[in-house]
Amino acid sequence: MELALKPEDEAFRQEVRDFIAEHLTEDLRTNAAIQASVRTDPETAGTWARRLGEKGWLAYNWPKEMGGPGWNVLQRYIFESECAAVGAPLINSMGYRMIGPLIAKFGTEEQKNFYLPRITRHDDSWCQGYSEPGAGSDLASLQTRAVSDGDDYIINGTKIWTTGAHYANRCFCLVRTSTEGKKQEGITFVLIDMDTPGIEVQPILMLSGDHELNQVFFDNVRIPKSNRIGEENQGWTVAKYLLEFERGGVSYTPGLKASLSSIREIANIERSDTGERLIDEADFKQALAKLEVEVMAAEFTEKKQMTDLARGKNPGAKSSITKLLGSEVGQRVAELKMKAVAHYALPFMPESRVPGNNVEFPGPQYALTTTAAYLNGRASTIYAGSSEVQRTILAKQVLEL
Amino acid sequence: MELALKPEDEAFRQEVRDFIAEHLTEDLRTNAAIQASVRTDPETAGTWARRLGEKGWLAYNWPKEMGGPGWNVLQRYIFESECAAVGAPLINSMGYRMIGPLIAKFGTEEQKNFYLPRITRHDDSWCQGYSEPGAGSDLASLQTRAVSDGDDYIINGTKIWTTGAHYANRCFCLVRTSTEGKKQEGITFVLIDMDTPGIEVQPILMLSGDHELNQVFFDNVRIPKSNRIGEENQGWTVAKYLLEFERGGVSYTPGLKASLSSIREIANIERSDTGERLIDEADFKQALAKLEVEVMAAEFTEKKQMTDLARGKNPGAKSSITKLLGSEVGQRVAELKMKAVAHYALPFMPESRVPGNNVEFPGPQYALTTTAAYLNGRASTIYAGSSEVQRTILAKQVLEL
Amino acid sequence: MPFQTKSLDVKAGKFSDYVQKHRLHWEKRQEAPKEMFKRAADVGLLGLETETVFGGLGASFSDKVELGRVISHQSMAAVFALINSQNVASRLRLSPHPKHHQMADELLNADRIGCTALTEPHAGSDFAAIKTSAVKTENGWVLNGSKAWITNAAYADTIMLYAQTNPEKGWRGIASFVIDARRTGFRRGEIYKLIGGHAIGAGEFHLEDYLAPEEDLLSPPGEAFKFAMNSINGARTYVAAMCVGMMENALELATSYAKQRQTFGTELLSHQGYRWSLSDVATQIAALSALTDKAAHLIDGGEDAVLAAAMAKKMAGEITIPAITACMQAMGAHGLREEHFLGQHLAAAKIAAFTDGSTEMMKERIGAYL
Amino acid sequence: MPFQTKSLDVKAGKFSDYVQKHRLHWEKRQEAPKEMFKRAADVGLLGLETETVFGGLGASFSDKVELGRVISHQSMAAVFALINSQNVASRLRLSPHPKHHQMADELLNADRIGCTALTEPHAGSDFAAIKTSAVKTENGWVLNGSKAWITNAAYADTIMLYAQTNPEKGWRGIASFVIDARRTGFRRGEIYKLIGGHAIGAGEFHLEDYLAPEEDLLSPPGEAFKFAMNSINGARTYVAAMCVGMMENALELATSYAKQRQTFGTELLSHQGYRWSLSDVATQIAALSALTDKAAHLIDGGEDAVLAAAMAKKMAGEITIPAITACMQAMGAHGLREEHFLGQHLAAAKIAAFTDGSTEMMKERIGAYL
Repeated sequence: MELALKPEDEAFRQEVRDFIAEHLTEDLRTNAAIQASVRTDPETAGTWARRLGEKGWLAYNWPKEMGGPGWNVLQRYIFESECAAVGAPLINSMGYRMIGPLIAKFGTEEQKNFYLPRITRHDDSWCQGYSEPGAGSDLASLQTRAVSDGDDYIINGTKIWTTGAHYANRCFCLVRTSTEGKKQEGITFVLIDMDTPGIEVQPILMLSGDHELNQVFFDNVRIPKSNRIGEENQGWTVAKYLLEFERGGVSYTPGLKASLSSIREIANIERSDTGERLIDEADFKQALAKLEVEVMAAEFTEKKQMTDLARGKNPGAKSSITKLLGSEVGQRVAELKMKAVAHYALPFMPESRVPGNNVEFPGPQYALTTTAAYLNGRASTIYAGSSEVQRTILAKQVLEL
Repeated sequence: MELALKPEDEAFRQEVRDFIAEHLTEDLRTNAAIQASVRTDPETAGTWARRLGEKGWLAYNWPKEMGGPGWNVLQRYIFESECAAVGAPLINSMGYRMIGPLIAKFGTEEQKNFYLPRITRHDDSWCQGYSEPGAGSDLASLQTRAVSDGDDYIINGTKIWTTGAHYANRCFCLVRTSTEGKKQEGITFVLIDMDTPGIEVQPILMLSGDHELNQVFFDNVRIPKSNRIGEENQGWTVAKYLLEFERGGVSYTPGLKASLSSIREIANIERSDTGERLIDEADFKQALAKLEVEVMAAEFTEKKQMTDLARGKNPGAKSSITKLLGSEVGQRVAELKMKAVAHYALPFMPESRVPGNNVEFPGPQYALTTTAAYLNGRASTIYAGSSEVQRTILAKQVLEL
Repeated sequence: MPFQTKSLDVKAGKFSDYVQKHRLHWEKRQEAPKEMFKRAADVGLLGLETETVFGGLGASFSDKVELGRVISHQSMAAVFALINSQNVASRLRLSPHPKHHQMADELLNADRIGCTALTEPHAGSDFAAIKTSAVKTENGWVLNGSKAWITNAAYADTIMLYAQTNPEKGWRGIASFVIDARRTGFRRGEIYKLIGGHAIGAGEFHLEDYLAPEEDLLSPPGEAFKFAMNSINGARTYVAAMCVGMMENALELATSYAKQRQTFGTELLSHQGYRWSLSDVATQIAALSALTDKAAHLIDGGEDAVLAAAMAKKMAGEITIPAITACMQAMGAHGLREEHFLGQHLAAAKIAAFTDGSTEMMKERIGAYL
Repeated sequence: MPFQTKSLDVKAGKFSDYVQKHRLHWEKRQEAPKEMFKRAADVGLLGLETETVFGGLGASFSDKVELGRVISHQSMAAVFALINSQNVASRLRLSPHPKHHQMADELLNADRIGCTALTEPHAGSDFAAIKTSAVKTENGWVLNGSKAWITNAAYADTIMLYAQTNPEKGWRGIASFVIDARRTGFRRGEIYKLIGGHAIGAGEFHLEDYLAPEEDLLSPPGEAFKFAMNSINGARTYVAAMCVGMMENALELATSYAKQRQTFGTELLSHQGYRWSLSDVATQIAALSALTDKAAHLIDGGEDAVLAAAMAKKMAGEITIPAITACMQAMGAHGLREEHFLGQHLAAAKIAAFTDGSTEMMKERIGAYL
């Protein structure tokens, strides 16, 4: 199901393949394959990230002037597709995808010089402090306070659903510096070192039993004002840019295509209740063909938007369409994979998905992460702006309702 | 797909079948079969209604004390099923289903003595004057004014989507008698003779090209106050009772079951693109089985509710569930029938659906009304409280959201 | 439908409270909870369908369906295990042999735990293809073979087991036996760890020259298969009702979450989009309830319930997972929290879609009526 | 994608306005509107793909797709008919014979109307099974047979017709001919009345010992079939784009209706439920647009578009009707009014689902890639 590439793109793809073949060692690949989260464990992912960093390919979405490889949209897409196809570890992208572009846009020269090179080498692991118990999709209601104290801020409050906070060493955070005016107007964007005294991280377990999310508590945490990005009370503007970047910048479809191809392989092996190969069963084939079409439609929609992004256009509200398509089609793909592995979806052995374990999963390898990935995937229509928020944005800004 | 009946019910069914066989003459049956509206043409339907009236079976949902046959829930359901199965003309039920029960509950002795016998004999054809251009689902906003003038009201305004107003001789109407207090509080329920001077009826054509809906204009229409049902300004309470009756009292599933059985027959005849009988094609079979289940679920839900009604319980907000299920499953059944007749869904010859015409439809008889019925069926999720209104009622009154 | 059996609502409530308190712990320790049967015995639920003269509740089939629905609010796996044991207790009362009544007494007290053993490692859906053999000798029947995906396999010691007495006869050769796991020749096998289903205690066991005395032949060849086929309509019905229970629970969680959020002054969940989505779930619950009630009613009346049960099972297999995920979505990230048990409901819905005939098999069965 | 051809947007706009003004009338009189071609000629759309040296616009395939989308806002049937005629005009320019160029000139002016004739009464989807025969004689080719479901059959007089020269050779025996309906041996047959599709002018005609001179053989046996198979990817793509156009129109109607209702102070349509439902339609439109753009791009580049076109056609066949009905539902009873043309859009979507390979055939085609 691949469309033809031009020779220079073919050559680029070969270069990527060669690099992956050499540097994505067997142990990294195995550790990545047994995990079902939106990220691989920090050790495996970190190793792979640093190898990419050495090559200059970690911040693969950055232009040259920021210290990235300066790839065009198609090259980025090829890179993502190749990584997805071989099941490379899913790296914590908070650095190169989220905070990096933002520091480049709003940061001081000093901040740029310090952070950007560190991000391209994966010297830090970042987490995002946005949501709070009373401010999820309605982010602007956030209550975590930062009070000015000379050259410092003193921070008190709590953040929730913080992915990877238990191993991140840095956090970018929205905090309230004023309660006057509209609630959007009193917010400031700051960077916090996670080893600053007064920070406590508590785990939140996922449906699948995996630990990925956390609640973070700030108790009189003192940070220097030089850690502020942008002006005081301008944090909402900063964050909004990032939210659109998050919605628009992530490609869902390389991963979805890899999943579909894995479903096709499974359906060639597994048999239906009536004994025929699953791939020959009318219902299953129909469901698979439907998803192939949906993924292809999502792919071209994504590519259109990436072309816009590459031309320097802000995708704006239309990025809601890619988010909706990518995340909702993704859940349907995960559901079909559950159907494909049938009974093997049922065993519950989270230990078998921990690198270096010796717990044997009672089924084929391709069924190992299926259920956990399905359950973890429920979050994809909730984070980075829930489906409901996306629909509301579309209705308001695109349909002007 | 029928479940077993007890002997006494079998006997009742036979009685109904015998009556239908004798009185539903070939011409009535043919005229009914070629029509696709929610009602058959007034002449055909009227003839059949009067034959039922003579037998005492027209107001088949009425208890004996009102002048009905006093059937239990199962008997009514059998009667409806038998009528649907043979494709009996669809009678304008505004009389026996809507205004009759309401006059029995809220009318004066005089009103009861005059109207109820007329309804059981189909002496009148009724229409319903509720919706207005600015007051559809939000009915209470209605603006048609009735001003007191001695023993009369003078009515000015307009009603829209009025089914059958072009042949009805009587109309029951909601009019505004006061603009004080809550908008629900100034409404009065009146009966209007359609030959009263000042009434003008303008047709609204349906998607299918059929004429069933109208807009009705009232220009200084004078009616006696003795035509009022209930007290002045109490019309909302009167109407609310009727709306729930409308939602709860109509059985969707006898008609749906007849449609499904017709689809099965068609699928035994028509061939799919690949040459096999449609009934053997996996996709089609799967879609049909899905609808069989949905219709059966809707049927039992309806029966549960009818049992409640028979025990004198007001179904209340739960009747929204039957309305939602019946109308939405109905649209899916109509869509599958479109799929079953394939190319034959396309010819557009509304004349061929007029009784006594000599226009030959270029396809099998079972395809004649399929498309028009599908198009007309779009209205079923809009009238009698749209699907959106039903969901809102459910959320508010059942889920208490 | 409300319970017909006196005070069964109270018993069900007590047991539900107990399950709610322990269900997360059972999942975490990844073991079937044997103590759950003791509690069920205390409450009096293990004699659900056992006649009152034998100390049971003598409940109707409809009540069994209702119990499945109610307790599935907390854990489908738990009530599935419980019903599996009580099925054996009530079946043994039909036996003329006092030893079986003795066993049934012990099942009521949870001194024994019962299960039905039908599927085998290589005969999933095709019941007639089972390989476990029963050979008649002068000392009784000698049984050999393995059973897989057996509910309560972790602890069951009183097993209603199906075996083939004559492979050439196909389904007509299949008989059922009472197997006492405390006797020699019985070996417990692997116990599966099932996501959302540890309380089911599913697993395998093996019979190795197990000698069953003649009186332990429960249904002779031919009759056993018919009995199993009849009881499967019941199983399909109560599994569908269990799905109703899980959906109801998900809907309750989502609506009470929405109300709570409103109380805190945020309007997030007062949005109409959520309300409509949840209204659709409510509508689907009503429709599936109507189907299960109808099937239960037919079974109570001894009427043909094949179609109604298959329809309920098929609809349950198709709507339960989307309905639960809709409720989760309405709760935002909160829906993903472990303590709400919604992930376990999802997993149990997946188990429900497979057990007692998969959704695909139901399509075939209904298709035969088209 | 915006039009690449200069001022094509203006031409498309002019013709759209014209179609909008007359479309209801055309449906009501239940006849194909011949005058529509005259107007298209005035605007300059009948030479859409004809090279500029021949007085055409020389538009790319992508522009043809875009035109299909834009005018389908008003009437898919109208633009479908128009494109059918211009297809013949541009194809005839490849002929070395001056008479064909003369015909093409007349097609540009709507002095002639073109169509492609492929399907027959008893050979719907199986192209290779066509029965119309062409027998070579010393005076030229003698053709006999009937064609059915032909677009523009009501008025077309310049017909690109497929006929079998040697039934034993199957598809390799099929050739294409230019048929001039003004010559003897051509007889026009029944013109269908199609709901929402009178502007298509679909119908039948018959060839009775029609004599085609040797030069009217357009593609020789073997090549004709390949040409038809290539052009069908194009047809699938622009039909999908026409579905996009109809959905966009329905969405515009629904949103502008909603805004209008807000202006009058009723809050009925400001409800979030409607907004979300319409947002979903917007999302589906975006996804299908991306597919049709991609297929058009591949065709423009001379690349393999079989899969992309089949996918676009399949998705269009599945989402268009539900999307239009969602918009109708959002408009309440107003959506049912004849003047909005939504019923005709629905009917045209049904036609789209059949033409150039049904949705079911697309499934087979995509399935072959799985």
